[in-house]
Amino acid sequence: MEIRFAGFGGQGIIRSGIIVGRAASIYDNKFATMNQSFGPEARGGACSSELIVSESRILYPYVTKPDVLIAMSQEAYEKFKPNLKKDGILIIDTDLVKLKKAGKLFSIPATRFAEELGNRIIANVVMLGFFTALTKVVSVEAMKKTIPESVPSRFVELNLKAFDKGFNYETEMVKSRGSPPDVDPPRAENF
Amino acid sequence: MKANPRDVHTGAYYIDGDVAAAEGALAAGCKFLGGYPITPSTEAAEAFARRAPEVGAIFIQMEDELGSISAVLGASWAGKKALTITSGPGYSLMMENIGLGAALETPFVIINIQRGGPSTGLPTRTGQADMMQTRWGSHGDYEVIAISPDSPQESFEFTVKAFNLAERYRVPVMLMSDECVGHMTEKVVIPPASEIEVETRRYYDGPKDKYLPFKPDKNLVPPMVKAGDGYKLYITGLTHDEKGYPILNQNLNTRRLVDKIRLNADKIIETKEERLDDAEVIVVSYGITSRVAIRAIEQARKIGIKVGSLRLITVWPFPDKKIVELAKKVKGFVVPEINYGQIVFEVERCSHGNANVILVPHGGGSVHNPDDILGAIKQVAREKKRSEGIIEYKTGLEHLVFDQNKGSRPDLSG
Amino acid sequence: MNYKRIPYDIDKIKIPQGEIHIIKNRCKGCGFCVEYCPRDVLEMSDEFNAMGYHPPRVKNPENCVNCGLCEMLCPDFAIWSTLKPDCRQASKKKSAEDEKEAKIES
Amino acid sequence: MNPGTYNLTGNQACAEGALSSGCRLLGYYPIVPSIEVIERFSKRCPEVGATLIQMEDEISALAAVLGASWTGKKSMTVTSGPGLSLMMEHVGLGVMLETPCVIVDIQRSGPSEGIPNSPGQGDMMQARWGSHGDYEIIALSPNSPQEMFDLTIKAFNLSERYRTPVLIMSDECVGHMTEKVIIPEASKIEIEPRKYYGGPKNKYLPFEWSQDFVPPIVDIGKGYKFHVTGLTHDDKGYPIMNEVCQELNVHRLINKIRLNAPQIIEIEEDKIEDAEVVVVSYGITSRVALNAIQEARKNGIKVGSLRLITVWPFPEKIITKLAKKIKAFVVPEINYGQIVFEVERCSHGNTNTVFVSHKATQVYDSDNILYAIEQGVKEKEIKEKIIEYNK
Amino acid sequence: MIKKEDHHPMESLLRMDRIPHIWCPGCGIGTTVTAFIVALEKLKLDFNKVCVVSGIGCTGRVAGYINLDSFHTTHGRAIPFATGIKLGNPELKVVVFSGDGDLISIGGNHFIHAARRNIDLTVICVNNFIYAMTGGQVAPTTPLTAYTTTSPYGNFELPSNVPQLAESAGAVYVARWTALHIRRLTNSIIEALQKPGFSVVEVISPCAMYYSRINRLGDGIDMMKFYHENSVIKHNEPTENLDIDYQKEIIVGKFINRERPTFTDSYNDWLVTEKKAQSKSMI
Repeated sequence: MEIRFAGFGGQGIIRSGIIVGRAASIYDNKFATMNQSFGPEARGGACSSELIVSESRILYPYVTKPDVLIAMSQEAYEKFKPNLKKDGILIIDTDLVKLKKAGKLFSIPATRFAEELGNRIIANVVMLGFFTALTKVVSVEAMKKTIPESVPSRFVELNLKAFDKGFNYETEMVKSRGSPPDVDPPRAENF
Repeated sequence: MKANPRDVHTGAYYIDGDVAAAEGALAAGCKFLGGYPITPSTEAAEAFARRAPEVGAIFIQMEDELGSISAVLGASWAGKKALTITSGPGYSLMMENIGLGAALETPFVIINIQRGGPSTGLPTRTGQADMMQTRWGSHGDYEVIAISPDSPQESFEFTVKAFNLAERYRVPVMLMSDECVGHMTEKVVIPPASEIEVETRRYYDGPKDKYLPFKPDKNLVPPMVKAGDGYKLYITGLTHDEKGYPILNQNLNTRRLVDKIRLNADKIIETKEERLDDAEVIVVSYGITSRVAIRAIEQARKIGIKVGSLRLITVWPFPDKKIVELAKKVKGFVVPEINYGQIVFEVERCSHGNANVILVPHGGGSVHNPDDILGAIKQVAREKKRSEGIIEYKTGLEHLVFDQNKGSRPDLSG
Repeated sequence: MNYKRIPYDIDKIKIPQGEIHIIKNRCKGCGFCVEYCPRDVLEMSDEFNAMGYHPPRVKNPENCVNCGLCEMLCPDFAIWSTLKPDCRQASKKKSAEDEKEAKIES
Repeated sequence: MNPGTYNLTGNQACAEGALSSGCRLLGYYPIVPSIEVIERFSKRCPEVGATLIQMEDEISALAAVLGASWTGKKSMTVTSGPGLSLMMEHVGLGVMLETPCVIVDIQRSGPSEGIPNSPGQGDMMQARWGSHGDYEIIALSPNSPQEMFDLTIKAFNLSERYRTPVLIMSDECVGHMTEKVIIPEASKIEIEPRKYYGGPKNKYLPFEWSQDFVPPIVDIGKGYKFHVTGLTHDDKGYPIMNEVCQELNVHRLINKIRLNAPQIIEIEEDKIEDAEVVVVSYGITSRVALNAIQEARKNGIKVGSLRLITVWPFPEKIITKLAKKIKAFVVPEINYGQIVFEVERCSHGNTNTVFVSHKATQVYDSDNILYAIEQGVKEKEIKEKIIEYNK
Repeated sequence: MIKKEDHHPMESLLRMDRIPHIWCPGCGIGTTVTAFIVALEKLKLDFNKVCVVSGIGCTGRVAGYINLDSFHTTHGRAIPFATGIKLGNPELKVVVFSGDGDLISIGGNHFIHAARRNIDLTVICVNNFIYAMTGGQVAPTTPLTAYTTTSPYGNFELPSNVPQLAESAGAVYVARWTALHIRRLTNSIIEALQKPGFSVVEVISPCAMYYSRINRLGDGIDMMKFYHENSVIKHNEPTENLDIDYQKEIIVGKFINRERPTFTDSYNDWLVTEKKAQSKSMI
């Protein structure tokens, strides 16, 4: 399973990769290799983290055709969308990515939710909640164990809240639709 | 001797190669880090700085890389296991004092998280282009040891190994990691201290007035003392005799600096061999490239090419004999490197015209596409005649070069 | 001091009127311009720009006197002010007059 | 300097060569045994209007030289081993910015401080590999004061032609040796002009792709408003940090030298036609070797000499070709094995490679080389590694 | 500077194909660049004769954004590179734009010696108390007790006082402002550019990403507010009083303005006299 988190520096993109990777490798006992690519800028530059989760040892450390793309900026969406696997899952931040054509994808206003919760810096954790619920690459339990270890202690509660926010958003979405989120087959070129 | 439990954070972690290397250093009993911030090695220094008070280690951020390596030399003579961490540009600045370290036979470890070069190059992306510099970068004749890890787990283990080799041979040891391994985050299992073998410094124990700082034992390595133990040491970077006094004769000591490593090479060298028994083609690789190469090797085996892997864990001293032997048996060597040819020259040298040598070059910035390595394996397997000199495999990026040659501007967006 | 001196030529002075220009997509939302505008012309908006930041918005356009502080403080070259077209005519005329006067004096 | 015949040390001849080729800035930091170059240069400064600056260390000396070169002045620095080690970072910068300049290394014994006043050839591999990252460089090795003069001029010419730093790998012996030096008339000295850009100002690309891989250059202050950086850059000089740009950049920097190697390489062959043994040498060693070769010829051994005037790029093809015809290469060097590895590599197992290591602090006793030649001829089978004979 | 509605007035002196720049939101380097550009415009210099040299680091990237002949060199070596340029062509106005770590730490030796020689350079030192490009390590200017990633338990090393260092090494013009004192900063840069000799302008700049975050000082705007409330202008203050304590008062102003012969002047004097004395004795 190849996952790419992409956006701007400062959005917690790399941290997201580490959290999911840690959950998968330490608590779910799989192999997980996380790699990052970023420009020199601390914030605002294009930034992406690449996570590979597998049952066996990972040899090639980079993502080539991701199964899941999480795009938290327009630039990231445009740059990495063409590489998404044909039936891959695309998750975007509703406010930050504008799609020219509609298509099958999952969208969550993560940054807006984070701002509502009090700090835009936790937008990535909202996204992770949504991601966990949607893809089930990692278990909820593993994520809930990992998050407190991965953030400063004074922010643990806020981060868990953010995770739930994202997680619940997805489950509500399912409820409203009445079926699990279906991944629509090869229409990737449409958007 | 075993590691001190206080220094070892036993457990399973999800950390990157840089942090794993810092943990390895601490586990090996390193008590001094002189560093200077440089991407992509900084995470290691940060991790060390956080842990330093806990294990009674010292972290000092010096004013530049020249300062940090000088401080490391000093700390080593004060009896501490010492370390510095850097990347290409900093490594270049350290060249003068690497020579001093070799001349003074000072044990210390340099972790070089290689990035794309030359000059400032690609700070946040990978490269393997400092390999020859490690061997030849300082002026004058000397030999060092270099080992190259391919994963965060190995960053931990090999850092311990590096310290052990440094202490055993009284020589600077380089851990030649790279940005990809350094920033790659994976599970790292740190064993209990009782399972980590740590070499202690071999101190001189004879009468004080008889001590000669550069009088070797049968392994050509002199025992050491530390400053402040009453030996009234005099050591100098000038060419010196056994007492450490400057003399005008190179043969006594300088020759030994080289032989100390060359003659002990068999004991130092470590390689990892896979499927060499029936191999017609051998992929010679090191560091992250060796990991990527496995994928190509598996694919090649699937299509019936008998290919094996020789992974250089110790890059310097170079396993001359191994290559000489293998060259007689195989059709060719495939050498993928994230540079335009460095270790491949060594492979060519040692193959003595008995096998073809094909280089899979890569300018840097990312690791090889396994397909390129596979392509090179196929090319060697097909090759009928022995060619003179290194064959350069044409990678996918060639078309860009032709684009520019035609005058049209290629797409540089990557 | 509890009184202000009123300039004797107050009736001749026309307070310049400025116009703010913002390149929203260059803005990184640091808020320097909003905080330090001496005449409270700007405020942060709710919208996101292409980089995911909230750019400023002109709140009180009539207050701007074209002092240029926002332009000087902006680290991203995203905001600047110009004189309003009608003021520009006046100031041009005035500077021409000044020049004439200066010539006569010298 | 007035044309004529002079008695000069190698170092003085080097300074004269630099001035003759139009070098107008020397940035340095004093180090034995290179001082005489600076002394000579400083004396002649007022006369020719050149600038000399003693910087605070070798790092800044080369940095200043690179800066000065971009103002259109031919510039150089002079140093020895320890200083060259300090310069390594800026050698990389010089290569990356494609800045023409000359670095003179008067080699002494190493490693570290070594023996300051004795000759060495221990920096040869460092010249090629000493800076981090991938690059190629040009290095010349003179063997007499006259050549110090000639090769300094050649070095400036090569550096201008290929827009790269060029190293002169001399040594203490040649540097301090006093001999007759003939300085020809100015009109007889070939000077390579800087390849200036002539197109419209706004179209200038400092790292433009051109047929010979060498982009034209401009001076600072002429209104081109160009930017250059040590980061991986595109043809405009702007940093673009991805593997595509890196590939293009490194590919060009390397092939600029590799593909032009046949034009750059200069060697001197002597009695090669019938030779069974060839002595491969460079710098001062090549002079000493001639003695041994003469002796050996007298003893009836067919021995020839291949002298590397250009050490880097290495004349691979010439060695490979020769290796098929002869019994052994004999490589004397004042170190414990550097260029001999290259000879071994290029001979592809077709011949033996005999290394004559450095016996003492002074230059060779030619007897040692003679002994190696004699033993080399006797060897029946091809050995799997470099052979070392020591008398 | 011609102001138009559709173009930012500084665009002619910026490399617009590289904007937006890499600096984080709330960083003061962009503001300092603005001050520098306005100073250039006001001075009406021949822009072809001005060149910018910078080292490595966040501030090191300035060279890449200013549309003049510009050089991005190695870490710490901007001053010697600039020295070479100045000596190679004394007509040029050479400006070194670099950060505190670049100039005072790795380039400290060059800083001292260029000031001693009085090379005609204008040095603009953007001081943000931290190594930001590499992720927030302790810098030679980090105030006591401040946190950084390599002083995770608070900094205990005494920091450098840049104006005092510059004065004692021999600089002829030394000023310090914060990135908020934008007009005064511009005036100081103008004076520094006009002053023959080694002139230093230190700019205290917020680092919103690393310094303020690890020390929990809020965003860039919060640091600007802090400067607003805690900076005191004291012209000609003795430079030994200019130490900066953690979150205490910052003294700003123009401190040194004196005359010393520049390197180039002395060199030319020497050249003339020497040439006369020596012209006949040359062999």
